[in-house]
Amino acid sequence: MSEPLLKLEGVHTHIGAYHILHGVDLAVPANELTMLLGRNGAGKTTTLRTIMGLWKASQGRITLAGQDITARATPDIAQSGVAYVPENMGIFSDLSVKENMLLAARGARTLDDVDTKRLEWIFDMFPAMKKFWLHPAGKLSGGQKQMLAVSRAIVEPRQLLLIDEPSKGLAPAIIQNMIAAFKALKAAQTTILLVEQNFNFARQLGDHVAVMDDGRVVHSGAMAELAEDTALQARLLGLSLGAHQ
Amino acid sequence: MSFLKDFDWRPVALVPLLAALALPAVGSPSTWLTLTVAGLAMGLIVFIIASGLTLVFGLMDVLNFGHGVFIALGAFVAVSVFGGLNAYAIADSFWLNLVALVPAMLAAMAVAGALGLVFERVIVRPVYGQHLKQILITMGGMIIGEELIKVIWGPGQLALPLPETLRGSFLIGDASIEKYRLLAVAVGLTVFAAMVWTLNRTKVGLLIRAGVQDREMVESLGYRIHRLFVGVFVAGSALAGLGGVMWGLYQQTVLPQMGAQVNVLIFIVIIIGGLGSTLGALVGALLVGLMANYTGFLAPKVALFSNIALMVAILLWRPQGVYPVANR
Amino acid sequence: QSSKSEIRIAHIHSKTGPLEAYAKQTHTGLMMGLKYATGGTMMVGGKKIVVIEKDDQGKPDVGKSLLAAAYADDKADIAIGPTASPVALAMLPVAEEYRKILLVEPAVADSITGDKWNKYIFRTGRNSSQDAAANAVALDAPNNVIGVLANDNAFGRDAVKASKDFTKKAKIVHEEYLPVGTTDFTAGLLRLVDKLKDQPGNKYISVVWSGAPTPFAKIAEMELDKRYGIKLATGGNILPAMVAYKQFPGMEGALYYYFGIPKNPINEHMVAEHYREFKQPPDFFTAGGFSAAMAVVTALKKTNGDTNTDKLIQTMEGMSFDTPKGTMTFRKEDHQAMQSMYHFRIKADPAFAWGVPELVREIKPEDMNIPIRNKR
Amino acid sequence: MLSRLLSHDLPRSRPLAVLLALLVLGLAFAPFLFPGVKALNVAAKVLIFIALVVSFDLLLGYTGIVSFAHTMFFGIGAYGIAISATALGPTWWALIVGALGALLLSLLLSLLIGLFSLRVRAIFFAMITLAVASAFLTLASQLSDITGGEDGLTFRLPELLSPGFALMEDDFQGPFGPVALNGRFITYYLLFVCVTAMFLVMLRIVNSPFGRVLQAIRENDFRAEALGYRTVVYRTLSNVIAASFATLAGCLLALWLRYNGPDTSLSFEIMLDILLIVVIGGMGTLYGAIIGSVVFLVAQSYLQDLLRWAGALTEGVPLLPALLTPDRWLLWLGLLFVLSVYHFPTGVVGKLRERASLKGTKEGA
Amino acid sequence: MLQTSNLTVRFGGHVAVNAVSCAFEPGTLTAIVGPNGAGKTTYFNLISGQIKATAGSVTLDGRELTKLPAPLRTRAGLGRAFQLTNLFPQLSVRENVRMAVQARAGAGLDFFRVWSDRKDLIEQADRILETVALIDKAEARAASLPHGDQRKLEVGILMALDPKVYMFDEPTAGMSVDEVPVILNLIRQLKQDRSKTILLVEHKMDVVRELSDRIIVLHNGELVADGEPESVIASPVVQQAYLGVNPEEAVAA
Ligand SMILES: Nc1ncnc2c1ncn2[C@@H]1O[C@H](COP(=O)(O)OP(=O)(O)OP(=O)(O)O)[C@@H](O)[C@H]1O
Ligand SMILES: Nc1ncnc2c1ncn2[C@@H]1O[C@H](COP(=O)(O)OP(=O)(O)OP(=O)(O)O)[C@@H](O)[C@H]1O
Ligand SMILES: [Mg+2]
Ligand SMILES: [Mg+2]
Repeated sequence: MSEPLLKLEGVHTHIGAYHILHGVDLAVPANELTMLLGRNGAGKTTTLRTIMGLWKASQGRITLAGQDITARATPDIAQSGVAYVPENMGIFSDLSVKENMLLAARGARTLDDVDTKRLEWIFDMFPAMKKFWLHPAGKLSGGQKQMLAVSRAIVEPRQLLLIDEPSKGLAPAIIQNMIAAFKALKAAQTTILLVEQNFNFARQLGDHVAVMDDGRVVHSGAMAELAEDTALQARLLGLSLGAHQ
Repeated sequence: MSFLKDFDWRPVALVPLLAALALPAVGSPSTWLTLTVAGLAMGLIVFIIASGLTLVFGLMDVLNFGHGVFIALGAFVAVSVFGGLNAYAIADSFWLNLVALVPAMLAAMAVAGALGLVFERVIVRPVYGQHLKQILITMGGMIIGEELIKVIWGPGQLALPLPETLRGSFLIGDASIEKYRLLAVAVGLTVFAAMVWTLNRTKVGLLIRAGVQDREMVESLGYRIHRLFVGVFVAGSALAGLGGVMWGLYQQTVLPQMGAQVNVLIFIVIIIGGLGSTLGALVGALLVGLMANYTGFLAPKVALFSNIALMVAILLWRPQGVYPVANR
Repeated sequence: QSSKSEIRIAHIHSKTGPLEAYAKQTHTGLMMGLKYATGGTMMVGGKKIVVIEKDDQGKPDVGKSLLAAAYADDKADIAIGPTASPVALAMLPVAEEYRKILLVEPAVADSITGDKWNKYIFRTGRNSSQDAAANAVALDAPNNVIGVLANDNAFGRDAVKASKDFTKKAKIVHEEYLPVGTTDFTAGLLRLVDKLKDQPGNKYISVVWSGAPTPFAKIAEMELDKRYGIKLATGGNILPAMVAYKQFPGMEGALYYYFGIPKNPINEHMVAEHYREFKQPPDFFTAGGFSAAMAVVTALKKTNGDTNTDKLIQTMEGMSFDTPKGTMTFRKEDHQAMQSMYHFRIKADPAFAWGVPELVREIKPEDMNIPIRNKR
Repeated sequence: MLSRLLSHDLPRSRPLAVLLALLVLGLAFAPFLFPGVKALNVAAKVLIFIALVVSFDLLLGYTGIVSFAHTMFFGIGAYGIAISATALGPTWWALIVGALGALLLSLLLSLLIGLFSLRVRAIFFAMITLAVASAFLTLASQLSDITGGEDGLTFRLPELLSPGFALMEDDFQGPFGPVALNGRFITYYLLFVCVTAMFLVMLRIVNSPFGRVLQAIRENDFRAEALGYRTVVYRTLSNVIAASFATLAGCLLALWLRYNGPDTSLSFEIMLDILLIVVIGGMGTLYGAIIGSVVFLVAQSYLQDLLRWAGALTEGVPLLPALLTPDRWLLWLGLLFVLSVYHFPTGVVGKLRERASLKGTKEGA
Repeated sequence: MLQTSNLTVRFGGHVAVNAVSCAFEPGTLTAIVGPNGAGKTTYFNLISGQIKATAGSVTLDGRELTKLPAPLRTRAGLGRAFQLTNLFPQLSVRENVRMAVQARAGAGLDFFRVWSDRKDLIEQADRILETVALIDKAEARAASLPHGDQRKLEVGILMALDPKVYMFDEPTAGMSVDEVPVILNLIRQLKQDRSKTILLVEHKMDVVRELSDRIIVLHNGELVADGEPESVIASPVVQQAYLGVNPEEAVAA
């Protein structure tokens, strides 16, 4: 296993008076896809937000490509090549789809500066983006907003993607497209940390997996291992696969 | 060009429409011309003082009730600069007058901008996103600012006479066009062009609008929204300072309360314009300027309410102003 | 009740608010006047004069409560003030309730000594009628055609009403009322021009305006004199406001006070003292404050320091006293101080920032037939 | 019993309860505790502002509507009394007619404004009310035949309420000085009773199921609609109730001052004062109105005295006297605006309650 | 019976829902599927009155609802849970549900009683919190709940309204796998009460397959298929446009 691109060591996070993360240890290997699983309230979103600097870790260390980013400001972290798709999608609903994308393309002054191939690739994957290009993003359907949120994260190459539940609300066909896209991104040297509830989706994609419970990582290892071991799944995820695909 | 095709001309057309409707009502063409030019120029001055507020209130969504203090400050700084450069101001050459005028404008913008920086840090920063507190705290800031102006320059009115060559009028037949108003038109259009360029040709405008909706997300995209907001606030304050110079010269007297006096007026302008739209603010300001002059001539009593009636009428037509920018 | 060793005078004025600058002048004048009148001792009839300063902020309700508090809590014997007419009008009944004297200075509304008057009210300041009468003297000639531009409020309308009473020979062809705070005077002026420009005779726009912004600059910018031969006429004002007059050399009108005009020892003293202390000349309202002080001290000297209200009223009715503007007399009927006004002509003197009013003639009280408007 | 009276909405913090009790007792016995015309004036103004601020809190704190037209209703109330007392003379009938007339006008206007509020969004609504309020102010000063214009109206009240009326020949000798038992004294207690009643009624309204819906609408009006609440109706009702209470407060103001003018009841300054009081006290708490009104009005009334004293102390220090003169009291008032927004983000009531609940959780743990 | 006939809405040039006519019987659960942007949520919005139809009508038990605003439709018996969570964020979890209970009880315009005197409403709210397994968090602010719990609360609010027609818009999206059964059981219970009409938008085909009596498919705003679950899922339009499966693969599966 290659040297991890992102590493969390004993990270604690408080939100106001509440202690949410209780010492998260997590290593995200470069150029691979790590799934972060766990039940509601386990602290997955909080972990991503802490990495992004949106919550401040009260203890512990976060390193990105060897550099300590624990105390850095969010824009700095983003500028060192991290893109984030938040759970609530963070769509700028007053802006058009195009303007949303333009802002995500940090290096571009106008859209002419954006790599057209990459745009075409995104349009192929999410045709709705092209169709509603000039529409206010707030008027998109739930799934289309989700597509926009993911599109924004990949409009320019980044070294690390933090993605919070991208599959929710998406039709199966689109999920398939997205799986293909993540695979392509991986091939293009992008590291991905993905929070997911849809285990089926997770299983198809993940190289590695970490499972959280109650503000800690309670299991981490290769995806293949977890995918095989139904007993482990049941223990960690409460998953009785019979009920699901 | 698709830009032209998609462009919504109707609000802009209101301006000539209003002028055209006024012609038969006013009767005499020369009076009408005088009123119209005065109204348009007045509109542009109002636009200059309101332009900073479109940035701060319209785009940044900071209900800045203290904007007026930058206007007053700009005007008072101009009084001081003029005092120092009096020889140039009273010289009988346009260029020498400019030697007094330009530094006065720059100084006013610099001082107002600097105060804007302090204002943003101390007053506005803790209350981003909280309208009510913004109203109170900026109002408090305005009171403090106004009192400090009184401490420095005294509580009374001061004279700010026009530079020599800007006095008087050009006469076209029976109509008169004050020279100063032409200068106001030039400055106003320059400010307008500069703002349109910055907001539409760069990402600044987008970023501010996005930042107001979701600061965290903008930061997550890698932008230092904070610096941007500070910058915009300072720019808005500096524009107010410039507006103060223009307004002060227009009145030829300055008062510590002059900022508070125009508060409601500039709010009306940017509300009509649609909160954050530069073009909207321009249209709003021109409409207000024209309306004030026409009703002032036709029915002075009505003039008292003309701005408000105008605003209500516009909002009944377009509940979010003529060029809505944000869904607020 | 007034056997104390102090005479307490409450000065209630708009120390803060839009009229702050006026109020300051009044207070300076009052203090200078008290000092002058008592020969620097601040004592009358063996009693010390104590001035209690109160700030009505230009608000009638505040003024009203302050006056009550001054009489009741601070045991003031006499109150002086306020700056603004609405405040004064709200105060009048309080003086009556507490049966104490209120010496009005410098609020001008006619009704203070007119229909709202009660016997406890005296006024050293000029009233609107006096202003109007004086200006009429300056402007009321057979061949003159006048358009009036005034504030659209009680002050403006009062003044215009009064000036119509005094304009006998000239013709007033139009009255234009504009709200205080008008920012663009173009429309109003055009209406006036429309009415005036085709009239025969000497055409004037007579301006009665208080508050900023003022219309003077606009009248100059529109070059009405050059284009239509329409001249500006207006009364006096505070010095910063007279800066705009510089653009109208030769303009005539009547004013209440300008430091260079009255020639008497009191004025000379006041001007010298003021220059010494503030490095600038006294202004419009300084003279008013000074006059009020002179009135109070003169009365107290006559009663030998007795502050009994009835006695004071008796003393003050018909009393004459010296002021920077010469001798004034409280008219018995309405307690208005009758005083001189000054017909002036503006000269542009590069040594001064403002247009300098030069005396044409002193208008004596007897030259103005100021009506008695109260219902005594 | 007390809890019922307070609609089970108790202070929920011991220090707060003590503070409130002190203030209420202080107001109840103000004529005896703080003799003197000025002190009584301040106390009466506090009472009037409590009623006014409480009504505004219903709009702002509970319904989430930012309106700048609240002083308009306050002014209507004050003008109602002033105009009818001027026109009909100093009779009780005049007062009743004036109050009813004012209420009726307020009702109509608030209905109109309430309905209009649905067409436009929050900020636009706020700005429109600002404009409408300033138009109303202009109107009041223009209609000088009715309203007395900028001079306002000074009028007389029925004998019982006028200063000349004496309950007893001699002053009552209180422990802190003589108290004149005159018409002013009676008027003060009339105010006290009215304001107490208004406060309790408002407390009941905000704690009723209706009040709860208002809070839900403030949070998420779209959701409230989807639950079957017609936000139009609720918002409008809230507007109407707030306006009526403000009108009544205006009537009380006129009774106390026996004067009314545009600046006295309609100015934007008063609107700001109300806002600040709501924020100092704590939005959406009602109790905040009591604390905020006392703090603010006492500060406003005595700030100049304080500054005179401070200015005398610092004489000789450069610059300070220029800032510490009573003439610059507004500077310090502005500072009060800024600091109270800084330090009491949830108001005094909110702060005390937070502290109490933190203590509660700690003790519980 | 809930019926839409010819229901249409146009946004500018874009027809989001195009002449959809359909009837839903009490006691049945109809799943609505379709690609993203097909118009499912918009269809719900039209039924519950959040947006106004350009054409067509909505009737419930023969009563015409098309002209009614949203709150009145809710009172008429249409209940709705939202796709993007839509709560009273600063109110407590219990208060969120109690608001719904109070709405159902029609007690909103009661000015003079104290809210806590209506103990019955509070108890009812608590019962519902128990069924959605949120009773432990009754005092928490809704905004502080993790996403999954917010989804549960959204469903709880709908339950509290106890409408004739339940409209669920992706109730399980973002809910963790072990919590999903809680919601599914709730829906099953509703089905057992034969009087309720249930509409369900859901992208998880296993859930759809398990719960639904009938599936309708929206595509580009049009109703393109309607019928038994198995046959609809097997139809080529669903396989291709929705599930993104090649026909050959589908046969193989
Ligand atoms: N703003 C907040 N204030 C208080 N507590 C919070 C806040 N945000 C989250 N929490 C708490 O933090 C814990 C972890 O939440 P988090 O959102 O990280 O969970 P999650 O694993 O992402 O869950 P889900 O799968 O439902 O999204 C939860 O118990 C939640 O209640
Ligand atoms: N208010 C609106 N204005 C303009 N277009 C809208 C509006 N609401 C929805 N649309 C458009 O209508 C189409 C249907 O949207 P809808 O939300 O109904 O889709 P959906 O079927 O629910 O999709 P998803 O599965 O992604 O939630 C979308 O293309 C959307 O962009
Ligand atoms: Mg989460
Ligand atoms: Mg949807």
